[in-house]
Amino acid sequence: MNTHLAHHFDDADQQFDAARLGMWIFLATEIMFFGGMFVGYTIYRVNYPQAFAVGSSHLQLVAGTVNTAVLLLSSFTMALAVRCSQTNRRTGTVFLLAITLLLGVVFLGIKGFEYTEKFATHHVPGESFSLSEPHSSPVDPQHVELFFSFYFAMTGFHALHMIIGVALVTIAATQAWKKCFSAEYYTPVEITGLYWHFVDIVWVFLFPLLYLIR
Amino acid sequence: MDTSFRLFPEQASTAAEQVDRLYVFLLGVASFFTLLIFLLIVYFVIKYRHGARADRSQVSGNRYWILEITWSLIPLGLTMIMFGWGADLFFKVHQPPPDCIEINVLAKQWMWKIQHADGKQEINSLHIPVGKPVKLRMISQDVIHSFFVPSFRVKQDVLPGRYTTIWFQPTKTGRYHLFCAEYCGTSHSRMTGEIVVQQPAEYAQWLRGASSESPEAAGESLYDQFRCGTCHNNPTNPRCPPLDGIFGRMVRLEDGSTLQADEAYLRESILDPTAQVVAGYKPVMPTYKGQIGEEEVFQLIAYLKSLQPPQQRTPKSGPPPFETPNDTDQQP
Amino acid sequence: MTHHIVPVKTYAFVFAALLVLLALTVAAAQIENEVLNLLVGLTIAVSKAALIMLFFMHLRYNTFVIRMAAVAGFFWLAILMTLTMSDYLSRM
Amino acid sequence: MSVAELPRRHYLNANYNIWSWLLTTDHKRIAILYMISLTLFFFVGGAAAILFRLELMTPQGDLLISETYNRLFTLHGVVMVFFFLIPSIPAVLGNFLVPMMIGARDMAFPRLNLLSWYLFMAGGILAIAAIVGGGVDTGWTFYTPYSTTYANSQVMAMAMGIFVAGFSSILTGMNFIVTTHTMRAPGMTWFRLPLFVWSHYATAVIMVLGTPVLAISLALIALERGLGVGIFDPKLGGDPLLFQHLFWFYSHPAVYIMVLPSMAVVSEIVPCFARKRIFGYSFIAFSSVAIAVLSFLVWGHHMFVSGQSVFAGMVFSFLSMLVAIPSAVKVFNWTATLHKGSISLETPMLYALGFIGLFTLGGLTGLFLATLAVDLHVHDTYFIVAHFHYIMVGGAVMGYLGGVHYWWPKMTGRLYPEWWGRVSAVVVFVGFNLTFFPQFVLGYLGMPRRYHVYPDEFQVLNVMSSAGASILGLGYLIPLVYLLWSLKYGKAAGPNPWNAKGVEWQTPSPPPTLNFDETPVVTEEAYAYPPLDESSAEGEPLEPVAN
Repeated sequence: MNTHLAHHFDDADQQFDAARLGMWIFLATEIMFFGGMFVGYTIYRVNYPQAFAVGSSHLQLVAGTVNTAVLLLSSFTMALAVRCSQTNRRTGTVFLLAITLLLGVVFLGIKGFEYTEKFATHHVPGESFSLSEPHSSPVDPQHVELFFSFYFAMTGFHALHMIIGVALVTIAATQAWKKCFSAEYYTPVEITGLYWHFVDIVWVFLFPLLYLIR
Repeated sequence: MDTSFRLFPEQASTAAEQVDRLYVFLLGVASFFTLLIFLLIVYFVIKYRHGARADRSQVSGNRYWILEITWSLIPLGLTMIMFGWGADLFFKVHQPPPDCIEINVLAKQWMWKIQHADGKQEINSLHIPVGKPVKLRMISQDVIHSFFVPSFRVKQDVLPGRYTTIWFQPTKTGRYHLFCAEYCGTSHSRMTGEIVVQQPAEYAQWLRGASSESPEAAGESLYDQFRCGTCHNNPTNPRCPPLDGIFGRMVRLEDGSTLQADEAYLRESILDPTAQVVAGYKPVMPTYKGQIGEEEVFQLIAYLKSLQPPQQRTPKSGPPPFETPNDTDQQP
Repeated sequence: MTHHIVPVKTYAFVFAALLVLLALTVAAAQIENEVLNLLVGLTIAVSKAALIMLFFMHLRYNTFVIRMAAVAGFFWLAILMTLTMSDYLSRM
Repeated sequence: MSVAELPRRHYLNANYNIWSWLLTTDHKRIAILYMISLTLFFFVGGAAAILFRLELMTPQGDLLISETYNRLFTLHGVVMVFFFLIPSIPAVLGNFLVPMMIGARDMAFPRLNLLSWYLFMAGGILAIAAIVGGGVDTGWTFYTPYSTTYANSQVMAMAMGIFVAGFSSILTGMNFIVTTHTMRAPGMTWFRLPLFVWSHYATAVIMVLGTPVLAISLALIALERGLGVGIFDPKLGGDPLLFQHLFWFYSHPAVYIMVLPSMAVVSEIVPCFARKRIFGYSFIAFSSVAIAVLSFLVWGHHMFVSGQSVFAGMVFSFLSMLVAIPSAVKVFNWTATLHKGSISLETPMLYALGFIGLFTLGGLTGLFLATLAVDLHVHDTYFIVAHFHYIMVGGAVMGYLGGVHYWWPKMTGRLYPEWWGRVSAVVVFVGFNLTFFPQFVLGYLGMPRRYHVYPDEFQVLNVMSSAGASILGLGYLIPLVYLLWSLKYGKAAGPNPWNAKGVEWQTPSPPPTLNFDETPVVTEEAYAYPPLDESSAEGEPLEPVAN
């Protein structure tokens, strides 16, 4: 009998199915959560395309691209970590989770660097917002500010999810280190993995929508 | 207006009659089904009450499906009639005829400011002639309001930042309620007024006469009295910014920030001129605080508002004092 | 327990494909046409998301119910997007 | 059996320690926790309603100043919608019954279930703090830009409270879906599920997919209000209608979060007291799912006069019409269930029949609002107020009270006093209609909602409405008193006082901590009441009460 089986489940399979289904449903709510912002973004981008292009040109494409690659790599290591726990390789699991964790921190670091730069150049919406450089096409600075509102709201909520993800990976890695998991029971790793991949997917959409506007 | 107790509102526009006809149809459908369900429940409860002798043999077979399909399709049909009829009427209410009298409506917390085409203004009342289509172009200065005349069966939200329109054709003279229907803050329920529908001759007389001095005219004489024009109307004098079309424009200030020249800004510039000085000018204007009252400030602002923007003028040199106006005439 | 174990090779292949798509999307961003630019960007994003979901998140090996849960989120988002845009795009 | 003692061990007397309640993961105890907190919120919201109904007795604003009035109706709306109606049946009855009805020992995620109660309470405390700290005057709809730029009240705290409570709703919904999928007892196939479970499943779908959109729109309000980020305020470059789209995308389906569980309750009560299998089981089941899906397609009918495009208005009007059909199907099927039954009118049945009547009228007046040209006139008037109270109070609250009475013996092991129960049901029905029917007339006459002062000619109808409200208030106090009384003095109920079908009635009342002494095996369809004899005088009788 598995020690991780809660009293109200009949067997481990039922428990695993429940956890996985629960996580997917939670991810569906997350899709809707970000979805609200995507809808707002779409409306304003349709209304003010030039202003959004101008706003986008102020983002650092290199940082964004590197960050995308970092996240994709972290998803890859996360998938491998799950696989290691499926096949009962504890050190592999811990090692790969640690790498994932590290990549997550790198992502947040780069993001933090980008935010700092935005503060320095007064591109943060609010009182101090200003758009000093001249542009080829005349755009309303307010609409560029709107782009940055969405930029900060969307990447901000994404970063928040990343921070939660980093915390979850840390917990999973610690548990793995303490030999809590086996090929029979690795639900927390699987669930954390799903969450991590989801956060990656959000970024996959944010990247072209924010950084790659022409 | 008629303030006696009644169960059905007055019909005072062409739309009212049409809307009521549809309403009565809906009322009929609703009453029929409510009564049907209610009576069936009462009948079944009595006939099949526990302990009563009744035939309780169950029917079986296909009748079950026939029933389900019937009572899905009948409501579907009825709702499609409602949709079609309602949409048709709705479409008409949004298609003003070409010969409308056009009136501007400005909503703000918590009043209706009406501006007739010839410049005549009124607050919380709207005079219109009977039998003529009227089209309102409406905008709000702050939050969302809603222009609602029950006797005309029309309603349209008034949005900040965007014009909305509504039209109606009154069929009866009289006075009718004007309500703000969208919750807009503390005195929402006091943001009411009346629509005065008059005979065309009466209306024409009202349009012509009666007005004491308009706020703009009063403002203009104040402007002359205080000799504002000595500085502001002198294009060769670089000490003061010109005021033509100042209202609603983006103003760049000394500190590099920009703001929009709204009532609050104009009022401040009259009463405390050095607080926010336009870029490129020195703080040389004297204060008028204590010399003029709020009422006069309103009049001055009304006059400033009435000044037309200058014809496309090329700035000579130095920083242009004004940026392109925003696409709305809102305060920042 | 009979959980599907995906070969490392598959994961590696998917990761490589994701990187190629990333390079593609950055390159395609040079397209000057506004609409085409958005279209290409989104198509690539959708393919990347699909790869991650199908392989990394094991959607390909999962039960019908879980696939429905995954689809539901996107389906409902499509409802929100379509009907909201039906207002904005048809305003005068 | 003596009145005082129930010697068996069950979930209530398993442990009396306070922590055994506050840290419980037992879905039944969590349901009780919810019931207590919801009752408090209900009376807070109700008190506000009584106060402003008193104010509306006279056309002048003489009892309250407008600031207070505005805060009261906002309080009433927010508390009743987010802290009573939305959690009411799902979190209390659903929590208690869904696992029991499918023969499970608990919800799939008991700890998340407890967490969702704590989130609910945290949200509730934030909301109360917002009220105590000065109140909120935006209306429960938080329309921008009033809420972001102009309102001078505790909008942030209230929005945060609702945001947090929203996650409680999401977790509850998630739990229902997973529980229904993975925890069913042997033999409990999908088409043997009680309709209660089908309805809750549909409700859960709305909770899970709608609530996050509300959360994000409130978060954006907070951003705009707190940081001056302009997303909704035209002065900052935004569009106020975007908020309305996002808000109603959740808040219209939210109406079905309130009423679908009520339909769930009615679908249990009607067959039990008609002693008959429910008519059109699969149609009622699928109509619940249809309502859940269609409810997401209709939100734009809240925006016909908002400046939304005419085209969008037509699309939303058309789609809104469609959602009427599954609702109509349900009403017809319940009525048909009565046909050739053997009907007795115990309290739950009175509430259920009241529900059917009031929901029918509420639903039909909804068609007036979906009809574009008529909505032009009645939008934002008392007609709307009357309509949604017929759905939310006449529907959801009647269903809640019916359900509480029906399962009270199961939850507490005690019977409530039947005579008083019937009195309360009649008083609530009469008081409700007197309160809200005049408001239909008021609305068509043109009285706008949220008015603190109003023209004199509307006074007669307002006085009628206020009088009804006091009767309604009394009607809600009576059950509070006798239900509390019955906890100590009520007769012991026995496992199945109604002689009802359903797995939950097969276990003792109150149920043991793990619900069933042994996992039930389901061998028959839901509502398999034995056939009534042809032309007989009696159906199978209700079991004589607890002897």
